[in-house]
Amino acid sequence: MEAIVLQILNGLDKGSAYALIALGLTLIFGTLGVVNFAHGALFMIGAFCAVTLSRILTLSHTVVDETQKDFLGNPLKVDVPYMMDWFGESTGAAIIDWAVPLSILFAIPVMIAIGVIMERGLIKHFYKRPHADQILVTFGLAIVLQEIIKYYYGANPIPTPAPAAFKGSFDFGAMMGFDPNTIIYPYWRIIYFAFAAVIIGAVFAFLQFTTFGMVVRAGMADRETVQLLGINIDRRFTLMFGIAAAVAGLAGVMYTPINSPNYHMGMDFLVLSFVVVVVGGMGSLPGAVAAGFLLGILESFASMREVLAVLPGLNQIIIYLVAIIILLTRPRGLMGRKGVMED
Amino acid sequence: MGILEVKNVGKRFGGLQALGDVNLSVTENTVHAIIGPNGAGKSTLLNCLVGKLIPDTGSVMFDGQSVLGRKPFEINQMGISRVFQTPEIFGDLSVMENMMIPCFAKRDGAFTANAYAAMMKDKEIIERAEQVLEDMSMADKRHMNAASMSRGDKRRLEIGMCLSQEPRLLLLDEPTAGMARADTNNTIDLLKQIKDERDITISIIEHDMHVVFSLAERITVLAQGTPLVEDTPDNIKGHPKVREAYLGETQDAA
Amino acid sequence: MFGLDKKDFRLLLLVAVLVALAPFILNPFPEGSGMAQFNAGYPDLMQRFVIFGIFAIGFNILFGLTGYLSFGHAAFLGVGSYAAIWMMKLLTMNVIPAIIVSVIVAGIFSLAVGWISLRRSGIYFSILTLAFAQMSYSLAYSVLTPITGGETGLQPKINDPRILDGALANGGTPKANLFGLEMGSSFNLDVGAWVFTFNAGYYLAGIVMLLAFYLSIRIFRSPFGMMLRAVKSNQQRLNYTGLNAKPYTLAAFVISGMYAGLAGGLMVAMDTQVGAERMFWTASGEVVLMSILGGVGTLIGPVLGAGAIKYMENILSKINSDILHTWFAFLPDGLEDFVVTLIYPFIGKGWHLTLGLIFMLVVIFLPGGLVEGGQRVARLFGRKKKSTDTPDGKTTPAE
Amino acid sequence: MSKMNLTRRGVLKTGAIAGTGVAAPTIFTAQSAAAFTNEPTGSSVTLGFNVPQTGPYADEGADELRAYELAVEHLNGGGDGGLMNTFSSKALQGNGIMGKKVEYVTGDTQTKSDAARASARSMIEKDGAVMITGGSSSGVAVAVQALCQEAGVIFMAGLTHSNDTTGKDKKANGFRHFFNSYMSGAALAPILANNYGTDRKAYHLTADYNWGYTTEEAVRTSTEAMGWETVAAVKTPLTQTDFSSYIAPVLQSGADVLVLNHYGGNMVNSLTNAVQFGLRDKLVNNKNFEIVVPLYSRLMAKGAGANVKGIFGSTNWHWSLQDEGSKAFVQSFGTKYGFPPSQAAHTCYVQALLYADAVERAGSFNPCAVAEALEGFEFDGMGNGKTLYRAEDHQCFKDVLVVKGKENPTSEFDLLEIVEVTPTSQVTYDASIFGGELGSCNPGA
Repeated sequence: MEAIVLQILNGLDKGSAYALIALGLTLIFGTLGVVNFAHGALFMIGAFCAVTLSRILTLSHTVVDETQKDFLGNPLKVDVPYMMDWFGESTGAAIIDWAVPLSILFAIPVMIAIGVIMERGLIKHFYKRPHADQILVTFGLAIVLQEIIKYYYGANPIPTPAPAAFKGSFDFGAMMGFDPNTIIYPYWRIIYFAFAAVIIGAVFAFLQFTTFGMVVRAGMADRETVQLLGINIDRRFTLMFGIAAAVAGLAGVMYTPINSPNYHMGMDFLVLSFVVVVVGGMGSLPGAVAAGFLLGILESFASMREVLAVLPGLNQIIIYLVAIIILLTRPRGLMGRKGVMED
Repeated sequence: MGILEVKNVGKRFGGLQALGDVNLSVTENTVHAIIGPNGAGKSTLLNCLVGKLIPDTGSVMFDGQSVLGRKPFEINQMGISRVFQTPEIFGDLSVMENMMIPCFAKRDGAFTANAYAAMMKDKEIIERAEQVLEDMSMADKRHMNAASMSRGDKRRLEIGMCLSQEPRLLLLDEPTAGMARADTNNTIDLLKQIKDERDITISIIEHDMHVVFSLAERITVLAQGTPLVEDTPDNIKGHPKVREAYLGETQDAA
Repeated sequence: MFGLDKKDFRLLLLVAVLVALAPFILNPFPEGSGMAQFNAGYPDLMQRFVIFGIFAIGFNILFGLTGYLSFGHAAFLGVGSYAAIWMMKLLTMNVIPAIIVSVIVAGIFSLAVGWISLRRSGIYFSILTLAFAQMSYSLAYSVLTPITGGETGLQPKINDPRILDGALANGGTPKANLFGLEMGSSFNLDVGAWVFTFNAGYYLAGIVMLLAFYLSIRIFRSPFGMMLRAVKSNQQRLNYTGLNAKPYTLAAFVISGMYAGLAGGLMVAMDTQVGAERMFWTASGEVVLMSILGGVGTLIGPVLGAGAIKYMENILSKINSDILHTWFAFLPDGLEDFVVTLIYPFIGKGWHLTLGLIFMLVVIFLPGGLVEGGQRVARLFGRKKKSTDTPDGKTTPAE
Repeated sequence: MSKMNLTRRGVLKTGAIAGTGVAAPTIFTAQSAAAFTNEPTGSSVTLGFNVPQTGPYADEGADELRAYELAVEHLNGGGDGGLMNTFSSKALQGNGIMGKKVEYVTGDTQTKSDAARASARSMIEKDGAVMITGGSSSGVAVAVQALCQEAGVIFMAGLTHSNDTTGKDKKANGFRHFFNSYMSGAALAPILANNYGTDRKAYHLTADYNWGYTTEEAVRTSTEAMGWETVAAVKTPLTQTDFSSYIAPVLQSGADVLVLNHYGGNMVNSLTNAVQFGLRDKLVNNKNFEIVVPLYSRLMAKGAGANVKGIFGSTNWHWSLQDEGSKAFVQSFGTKYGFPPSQAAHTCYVQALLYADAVERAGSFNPCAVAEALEGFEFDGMGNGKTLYRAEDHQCFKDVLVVKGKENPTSEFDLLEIVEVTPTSQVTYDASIFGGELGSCNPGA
């Protein structure tokens, strides 16, 4: 029982990341009809917003410490962040410690700006082009973005820890009435799940309850009619692209303490997020979210050693196997609309 | 015994009874029109004939064989060709190629692995296709990209494609919908010519009464999923039930 | 000629001449000169050009004609490769059985995958093929290690059975051959400062590629090919014209799967090794990119796209900062460093960046791919007088 | 204007034709004229450095490349001579190899066997490389080694840790300086027993491919011999990024040690996740829960940040070693690049020097002569103490380092501390246990 609860938790947590990326991808599919292969790169850039901010916060000057030696036997140069100079050692350290949460504030404008620039500068020229062209141009863009990041940050993962207050784990099981020490769960993963829930909720609320959202939803259903009504849908779609980029970016920012970001993390998620979107059904936001969590949970269950003992290698293929089964039983995924990207 | 016999066909979509209890008999070599107000079930009925939908009840016999459960391409191979409301042609292909495809389908069947044959050396097919283009007075457009033609020409091409297969039954789904008056008249003339020159049965679904009364030899009026009456055009014109249910309203609209 | 019309025959002839003379064409720079870095006329790359050409030609039969975008074609290449290497391990190092079996096995596998995947269309189809390919990759890399060699892949070993071959000379290395003619054997022609290499394996692969290309022209020009284009254009009309789209698309899928298998078999014949990453999704993506980059649905486009991508991968990635410094040594020191710093991010380890930029530039400025680029150049030089008479009906530039 | 151009072009054209006319074509088959593949005939010799320049191991590849460039500099007599001063063999003079200036070409393996072979083949076929070296994974090493065997050049493996490279996939033309899974297990087990006791229950997470299998096998066998029990071993996909679903059930299993048979990105992520789940703060069976990483790479461990603190593992070499060889190498590398070298850099540098030295001693570039000079070669002063290139499988036998994540690092490079230098005798094994057949050397001609 505990094992199952644990894997459901894991699944929800993995699913949060899948759902957030898929949500943004579906927003772009649904509103703009564009296959965005650069979406994984947006996730990656979001993560590097956190890296960048923590680099900025730790901008340092060097002090020579005569008492210690470096690897060549010369006196050791110690970096002292300006933050510590300006705010004192403890406050400065605390600010640096909180780099990841602070990055949320930093990432939102940056990601929206990147999204809007991408849409206005490149994507909008591709609305009427075949999907193949969209794939090629966005894939090219993804490679370029990735290589730029690699050029400045290297290929290795960069540790970006959570604030000390959220490090470590707590006994989730004991809280829920299970035996102690059976369901231990890290704070940050719970935060990630909660954060994802808030973002997903916010996006849905935004689309559901604001006029802006209403117009966008109408545009998703029938773009031409909305344009005939004299509403400038293009501006709204541009902003939608920005929001989708921000959602992907925030997913990336919050992901950094879970796994150290590297330049190819976007590509790692790209294929997976496409599978999630398609399993959810093209053009369906709830479908994308549901599929994200479903695949996350199934993936977690497939990695249990009790399961692997019976079906070795299941963890290698579970996502794809589920995708095949769902697509064969439900032609348009979980909640897909008819006629969206079917030809 | 008609070439097409529809017996007790019913079709239900969830709570909506789209077709009640339809009986219809189309006599060979006549033009039979099916008319009715919006939502009368005309399109549903048509879709049941060509294999797109399978009726819940009843039977559809074409030339003594049941069409139910067969796929659209099989029904076409039996001799039923369909013209769509908006012209369905192969937009990326040339007019000539558009015309060749049905010729191949007629001669070689639903699938032939003729991957090594040279298409442009198939004299029989080319002559056939050129003949039909000639008949359709489209020979001068043979190299055009089909998508770049006018709507009227697309319709003409589509009808030509169907005729090239020498179908025994030609189904027309509102062939003049959305057309300008001139195009509509051209289409009527074309259909009249076809009717006069060929041994062919035509079933036509139409909104435009002008078209119906110019062409049809028999008319079935469909209302709320059931045939209201079936008769000759002259009798239909004067039929009180039809006037009440249908004609008055559309004549205003037309 | 050969059942082709004049234009197609000219194209085939052109490709044949290019293939035959590739050792000259690809080695335009004298050995030892600074530009020799850009020479591509060495056996491995020439072989790769034609092999990936075959792969892309086959992919284009599916994607270019029917519009079905398979995102898992590398799986067929991989399966073909595994079949070929097993032939070499069990039967003989002669490449003929390896190539034949690789085509057959890839055909069977693609029949199974296609039969299931073609139940859906559009992106749903793409994801199904992707899923099959990723499953193949993952399993080949892990639990199927006894069959596939997993991470370290498969190579012919000294102690493989090879029942048709005689025993190897003591401790000798098994080498792929065609009735004794080793695939690796080459013939060098020294002309002045130039060296041109004629490699047996390359010419075998080249001949196979010409056959594959010829076959693809025949398919394009056949009624079957027209039906495939009709599938892409309007499947509804096709169905109501009495044609069953399913066997046509399935046949196209299997044919292109067999092309991929052929490419996989040839890869093994030229370079006796298989690794699972040959089936990874990036490999499937690569052939998609090759087709689009060259020009989807055109005969020669995919071959050009394959060549362009493989050229960048193999030539750009080998330029290092040392070489840059030699090139620009004639500049004053400061300027030399500046120029090198400017170019450095785009070559060597930065070759991916160049690749990405070229993808974007081509698709932005040449919507029809490299083929359209060629047409534009031809128009510029050849038909200057009547440049406005043929508005291009199909391709519309962005905005 | 245009007319003038035409004439000029015409002149050039005739000139070119005249030029070709003068040089009579010489025709010969590549492989019969020379005694062996790519025999260097001019005043220089070309080596091929085939390292990952793109993909997740690009940084490791960059470090390897730095080491090679340094080695070339030293071989050609530049710099401070580095390890040539401490190397027990004094055959190298700093005048290139056998008086020929060392030149090199570089390529990108992309950590994919196909790309690595393509790159290696271009070095052999186009650039005339007489030796290929480098790489950052066993898949690549095995693939390129097989290629070099076929082509008739020497392969000096870079970073490759799987038993297979000099086990079931060994080749006469291939040589490995790096240690392997078996040695990691043999070196680690006694240290683990000393520190954590002999009554431990281990839970293995294993990368689901060849290297993972051999590493798990090695660690399992050697720890079980010490009295440990293995409660479970779960295989994880190579492409996995989030290991939570593998880590979370560990505590419920009753295990008190987690062994992460992961490398590179997998290792960084699984270790980060394991620490996140608070495994190390737990008491299980009244013992502190511990984590072990059999193969450490400092370069990659950096990605795990503070999570490596106190975690045991093994490594081929570390810059903090205090023997003369290591000190000389760190000095030389650090002065040139400003940071200490990684183990990959060390192994690659040493391989380049060992090759050059073998050529000098053999007096020939012929791969068979070089192989003969390397087989059974014993040397010292290269940073791992006395080392033997075993003739039977072309594997180096030398001391293995057991290391631990440092608690208080003084710099970003100061991540590991050496716990124990396990002597060669303890990690030596019988050459036949992994099967495979070396074959005979192939000079290519």
